[in-house]
Amino acid sequence: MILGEEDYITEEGEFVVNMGPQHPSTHGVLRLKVWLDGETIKKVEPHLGYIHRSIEKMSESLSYRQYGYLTSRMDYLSAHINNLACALVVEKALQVEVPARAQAIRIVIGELTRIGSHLLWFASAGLDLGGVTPFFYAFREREAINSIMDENCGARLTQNFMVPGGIVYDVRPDFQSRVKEVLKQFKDNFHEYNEILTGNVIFQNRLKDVGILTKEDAIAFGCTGPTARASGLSCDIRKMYPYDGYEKLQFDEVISTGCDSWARYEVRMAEMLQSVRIIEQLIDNIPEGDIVAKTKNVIKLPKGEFYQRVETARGELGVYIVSDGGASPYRCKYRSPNFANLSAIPHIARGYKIGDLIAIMATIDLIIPDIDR
Amino acid sequence: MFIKEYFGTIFKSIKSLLTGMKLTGYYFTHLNKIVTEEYPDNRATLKMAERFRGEVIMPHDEKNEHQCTGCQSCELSCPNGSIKIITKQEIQADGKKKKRIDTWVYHLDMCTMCGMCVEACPTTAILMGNEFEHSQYEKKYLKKVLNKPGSRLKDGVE
Amino acid sequence: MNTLLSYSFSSLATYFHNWLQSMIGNGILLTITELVIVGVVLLVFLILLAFFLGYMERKVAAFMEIRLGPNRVGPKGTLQIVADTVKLLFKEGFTPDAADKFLFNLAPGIIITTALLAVAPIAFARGFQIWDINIGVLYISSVSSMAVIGILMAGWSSSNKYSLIGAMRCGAQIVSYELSIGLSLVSIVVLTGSLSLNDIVESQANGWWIFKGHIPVMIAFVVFVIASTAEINRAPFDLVEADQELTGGFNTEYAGMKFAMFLMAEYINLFVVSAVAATIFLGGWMPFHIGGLTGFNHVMDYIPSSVWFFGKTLFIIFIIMQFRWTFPRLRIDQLLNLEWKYLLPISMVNVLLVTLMAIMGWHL
Amino acid sequence: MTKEELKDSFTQIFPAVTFDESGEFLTAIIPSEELLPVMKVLRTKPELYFDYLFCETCVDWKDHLMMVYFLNSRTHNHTLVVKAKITDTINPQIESVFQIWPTAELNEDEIFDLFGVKFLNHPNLRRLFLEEDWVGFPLRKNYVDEHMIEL
Amino acid sequence: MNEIGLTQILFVSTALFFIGVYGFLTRKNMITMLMSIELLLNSVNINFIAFNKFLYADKLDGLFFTVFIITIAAAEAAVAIAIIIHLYRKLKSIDVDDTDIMKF
Amino acid sequence: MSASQVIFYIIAAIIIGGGILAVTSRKIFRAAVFLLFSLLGIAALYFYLNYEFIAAVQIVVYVGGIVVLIIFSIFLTHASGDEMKKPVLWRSVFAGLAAVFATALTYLYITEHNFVANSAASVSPSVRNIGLQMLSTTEHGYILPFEVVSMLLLAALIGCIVIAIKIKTKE
Amino acid sequence: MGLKDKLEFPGQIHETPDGGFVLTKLDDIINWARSNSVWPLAFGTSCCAIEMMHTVNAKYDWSRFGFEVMRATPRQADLIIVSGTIVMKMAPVLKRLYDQMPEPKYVIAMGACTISGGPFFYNTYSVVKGIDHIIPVDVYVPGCPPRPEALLHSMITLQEKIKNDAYYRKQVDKK
Amino acid sequence: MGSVALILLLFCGIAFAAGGILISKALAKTSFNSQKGETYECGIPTTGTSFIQFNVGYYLFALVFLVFDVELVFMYPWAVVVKEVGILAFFEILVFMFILFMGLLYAWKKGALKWV
Repeated sequence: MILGEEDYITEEGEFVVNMGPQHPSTHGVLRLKVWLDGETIKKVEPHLGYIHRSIEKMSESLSYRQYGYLTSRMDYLSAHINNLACALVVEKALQVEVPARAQAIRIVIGELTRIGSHLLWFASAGLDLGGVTPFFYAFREREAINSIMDENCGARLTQNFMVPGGIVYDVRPDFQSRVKEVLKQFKDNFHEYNEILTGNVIFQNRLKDVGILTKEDAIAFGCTGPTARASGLSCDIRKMYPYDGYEKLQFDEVISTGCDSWARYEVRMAEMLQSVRIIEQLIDNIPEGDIVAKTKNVIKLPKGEFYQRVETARGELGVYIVSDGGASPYRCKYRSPNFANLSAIPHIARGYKIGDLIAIMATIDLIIPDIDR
Repeated sequence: MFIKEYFGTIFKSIKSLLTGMKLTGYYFTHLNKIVTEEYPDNRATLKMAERFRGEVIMPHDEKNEHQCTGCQSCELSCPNGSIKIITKQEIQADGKKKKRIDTWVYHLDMCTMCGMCVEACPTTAILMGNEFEHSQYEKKYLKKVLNKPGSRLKDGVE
Repeated sequence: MNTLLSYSFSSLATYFHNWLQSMIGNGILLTITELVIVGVVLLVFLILLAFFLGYMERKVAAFMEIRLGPNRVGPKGTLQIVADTVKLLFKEGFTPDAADKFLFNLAPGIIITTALLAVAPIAFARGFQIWDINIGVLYISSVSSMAVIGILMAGWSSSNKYSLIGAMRCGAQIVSYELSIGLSLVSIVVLTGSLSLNDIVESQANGWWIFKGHIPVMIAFVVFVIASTAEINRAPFDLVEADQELTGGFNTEYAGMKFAMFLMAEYINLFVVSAVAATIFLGGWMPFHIGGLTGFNHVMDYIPSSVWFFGKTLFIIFIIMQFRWTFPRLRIDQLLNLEWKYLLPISMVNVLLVTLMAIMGWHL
Repeated sequence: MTKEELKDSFTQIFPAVTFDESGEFLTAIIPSEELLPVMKVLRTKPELYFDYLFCETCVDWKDHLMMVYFLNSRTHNHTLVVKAKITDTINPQIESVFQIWPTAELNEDEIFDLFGVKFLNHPNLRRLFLEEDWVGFPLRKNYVDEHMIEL
Repeated sequence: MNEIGLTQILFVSTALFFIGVYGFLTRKNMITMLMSIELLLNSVNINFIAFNKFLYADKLDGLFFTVFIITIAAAEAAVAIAIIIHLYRKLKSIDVDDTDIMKF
Repeated sequence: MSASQVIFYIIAAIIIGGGILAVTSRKIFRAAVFLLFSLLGIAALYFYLNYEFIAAVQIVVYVGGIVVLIIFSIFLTHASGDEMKKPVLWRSVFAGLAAVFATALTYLYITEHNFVANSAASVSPSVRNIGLQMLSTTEHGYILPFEVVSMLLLAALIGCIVIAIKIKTKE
Repeated sequence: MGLKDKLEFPGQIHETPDGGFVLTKLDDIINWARSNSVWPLAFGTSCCAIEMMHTVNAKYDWSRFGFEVMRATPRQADLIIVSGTIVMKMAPVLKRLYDQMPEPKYVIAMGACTISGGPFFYNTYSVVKGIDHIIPVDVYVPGCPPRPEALLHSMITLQEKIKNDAYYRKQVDKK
Repeated sequence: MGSVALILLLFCGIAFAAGGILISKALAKTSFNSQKGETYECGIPTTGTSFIQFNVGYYLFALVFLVFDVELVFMYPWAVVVKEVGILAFFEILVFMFILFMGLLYAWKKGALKWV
């Protein structure tokens, strides 16, 4: 798919509306400049940088133990998975073997993060489309997941549970029972989400045939994660380039060929259940042993370039580190999934209504600080 | 068949709407399902998770002694410089000069509760506390000195 | 003046009238004093009603959303909405520079006035009605059609793009749904042969229309409830405000008391449409009667008529509130589709059905 | 395609290439002037078919800037890193690959914003993250900002 | 009630009629001209009602004429506005001076 | 002056004042709003004359329909915040004078003319009577106009749509 | 060390200020109303916004205090909870939003980023180091992000501040 | 006379609206700054005036509405007497509504009800 010239032509004196930076549906400080013809969108132009915090620059002055913690402020809903990516790249460079127990715990917490993230997405998608109540039902379960984080990692959102080579401290003894309890609660209540939102005819009509992102477009715009998988593109990093022990686990990559917002919705809903499946496989089989591999106190990476990708709740996060052999990265680039997903929005929103733009943004599920970094 | 489809749509829609209303109706009539914890009223029973990181604290024992040697490894490990340790030279009983902390400045306003300082501390002089009610009208109250006035290093901690 | 009070509480009214006469003496001063007093009472009643509905909405929402809702201001949080109103009253209510100031300030007045005017023909209890106008139903639908002008005015004069879009949506939406409301009302008028709300209530002495009229009236009832929800811009039809899209729609630029008036008008309108629905479909203040069971009917009569009226009205208000807290919002084209492709044809055919039923005497 | 095969086919397209195999992916380094024609072939040639640009960035090596393109083929599932060396650090410029991969539009805006690399034939080159009147390119190593507090 | 007679009401309608005429003559904008026409029609309606009320109280024909005039006014307004919008799209103006497309 | 008279004069003032402002206001949206007031005043006048049905119809059709449509067309065709061009001075002076003189002349004629009221028993303009006469097929029945109205409305509807659709295909 | 022993919990301190009886009463009523009906602006920039959403949710439920009426437009809001980092590009926007709010208005600086730049204090070129450089702040609540209870605590603290406000009394004093 | 009630309610509405606005104007604390009066647009200075021509397809609905609104007006007197007149009234309205229903179908088919 190659864009033509006419896609970028605008006329003088048009009806231009800013959505954001402060707008309830942009989930943060994204600013979309929308050219309208009546209520029909003629063009969307994203204006970014309202939360550009120069994390890449800061990483150049932080040590390899420290630099990861900034990434939990990037995609704060996948904070743990972001940290994991940062730890993995260091481990890859140093060729450290991570203990099996640490790997299992990382995956359990990571998948819990993913469920929590999707729950928040579900809640805010409902909220964006005007349904307030699903928000509260989803947050009830998210709160339970957060309390696990709170008990085991010490923080609810930005856990900082990761060190290169393992995890900071061992989980509490009641970890397994608590996780099972939460999973049971989640599974018991899952039908409520379907009743209040999924099955709702208004909600379905809001999403169906809205924001068509074809497979070719998804590849061309570099979309990843559930957004791309809803376009029929197989791109789950956990399957394609397994890391941290995902290769040993049984789970399905949820793929839909619907290409519209409804497909994106369905993929995310199904992904939550897959995450449950992963956790259920692991939770009773967490091996005993060390939780952290021995690393030097001051980590220095060998000279060279390292790239590691992980599957966050929103797609492929790549950490690209250029090391000059020093104690901090020479250049650190985060290939963020939301940035690529965002670049598809101007293309797929064209021709729809303002209300549809909200639906598209709700189902693509952007986290703005991850875009701006 | 247009008519059949038309009415089929209507019935399906109404059914799906009623399903949703049944759920909200269920919760409306089952008030025991309410999950609200009334925060300021439940302060007496509210218990934070044991690992919850609310602030950095420096425990002092009853003799007003702490365990901080002033090695500054926490200061180094802090990624954003929330910790500032000002040391002084203290003349010991045996006449030797030793480095001791003068003030252990903790910027609560900057602290991100990552816990790296606690990890780095060799003498477990600092811990993460559970306190979270830090709201203040003025920013200056958020800058804290953790070592209590007149406190000294516990014997035997090096 | 006499007709105003003579229907009910008549002894009290007469007593009060006589007392005032003895104080002031006859003449225009008496009339004005009485008018002022009645006006103040009416206004206070409506404001209290709006307060109550606001509180009810928050509590209903909270309970459906598995939380407690306001419970700290006043006993059980009852004063929450009072606090909100007092705060809004003392909040700076300013006018944007770019706005058309005259229209900007006029719009909330128009909206609240039309909301108040629509209350007039509603029968609150047996023989207690502000104005038994003989075209009651038509009057209500005509007065409520004026609200659209207020919203268009508010949205346009704010000089805000979101407001403008909201106003445009409102114009299409309210205007469209008026048709379904009108047709549903007509189908009851066919059965009663009168436009007066009092006559409509009286005609239900042996059973409410929703039971007497079989399926066609039920369809009319459903259509009426849906259309009136849309008419008063409540979710899932609140595209005019549409927080997530238009950050408040037509009232984006309104602050303080002017905004409070929109809120208050919304609740009064909610009350009016629910009261109308309760009156024409559920018998208004008429107790629940079953054809021949005199004993049962007698017991039902012991319950005061105002209780019946408010009970039914609150039931419908609750249903409309439950809509809001259950459903997501429609898109504007779906909203218009719903009206023009579903509700309008259905209610047109339904009117014919009801007519046939009325002429053939098939109803009870 | 394996690394070796990729190497061969790349050399056919552009003989004057230097390879770097120290990393995880095969890395091809080409001069910045030759970027666009090479990239076009990489995108269109059926046995290569790099349809997915999953990361595009720049590294400041003080004396030169290095554009880094991470290419992947969704059909063949092979990955290639193409690096384009820009020697002119005062006024760096390079052809935009926007016409080949639309995702590059925002990425190139970002690189222009933070490194100051001008992309020729870019449809809407603008400062993406910083204000229009921002002075300097922050991710350059020689960037100095008096507001910046060093740790 | 009887203090207000027919003449007062007729004065109102006359005044309204000539206000409409004034507007129709001075305005150049088609929408405002349409608005003036509505005023004219309304003043006629007032007359019908007033005559019905004060002169022919035994009949309802004046009322019916009013109803039908309102109906026709609605139809006329609808079509007129459709035409105005059509012209606007074509000429980007609704000023009567610019709309000389039908002139010979 | 009795209360009834006061009310009448207030209504008359609203009608005429609204009318004058509607034709002189240079902001087109305000002109529409003043037209609205004038129309509401006329509805009030009908209420005052106890013709409630006509009053309600006036509000439903004019306020709820025509004014809304006018406002829509203003949105569609105008940068509606702009002030309109001032009419040419001689034209407005001439038109104004003509209007004033014509009003005076007509009013003079009205006061001179001796209207004779029909002494027959009055019929209440209730909705029931209106309905009965509308549906009757006798001499004073309006059944034919009633049915013809539907044709008129259909014609208007189709006319509007045809004009509108034509535009759409052109674009 | 526990919550229970903390005596200075807001809601327990009540100063009795001087002033005329009527004005005190008026002030009391208005302050009561204002403090119990603080409508926040729907404004979140990053992580702290998630914790703000958690405060809305059923477990913490700030509607108990009457805070739940989140307004999307600053015209109807009383409070900005600045939840998340403010960068240089955002600063004028925040200032504008604050300016566009009608009086009275309050600000809560939530989280380390807003108070002082927090994790983005050093080596960053784009982050505003403390929003008190831009707009006046009423209550600071540290944490990264503060947990929902901490936000609730800060809002109760803000209520306390509003209750002790004396606008009408001061006006008379000036005259 | 019921009109008293109407006037009463009218005055109630006006008094409430005017009173509310005036009280809040008199008593509310005000402040001035240069940005306050500007149009709110998510914190970004708005571009151009908002009183601009706004191109929507809604006006078609308003056109169609007007026609049906007039129809509705004729249905009220009909509905009141339909029981008295009997089956004749039914057929009359059947014809009346059929014709208009054709109009609705025409609009539907022509796509006028398809929102542009």
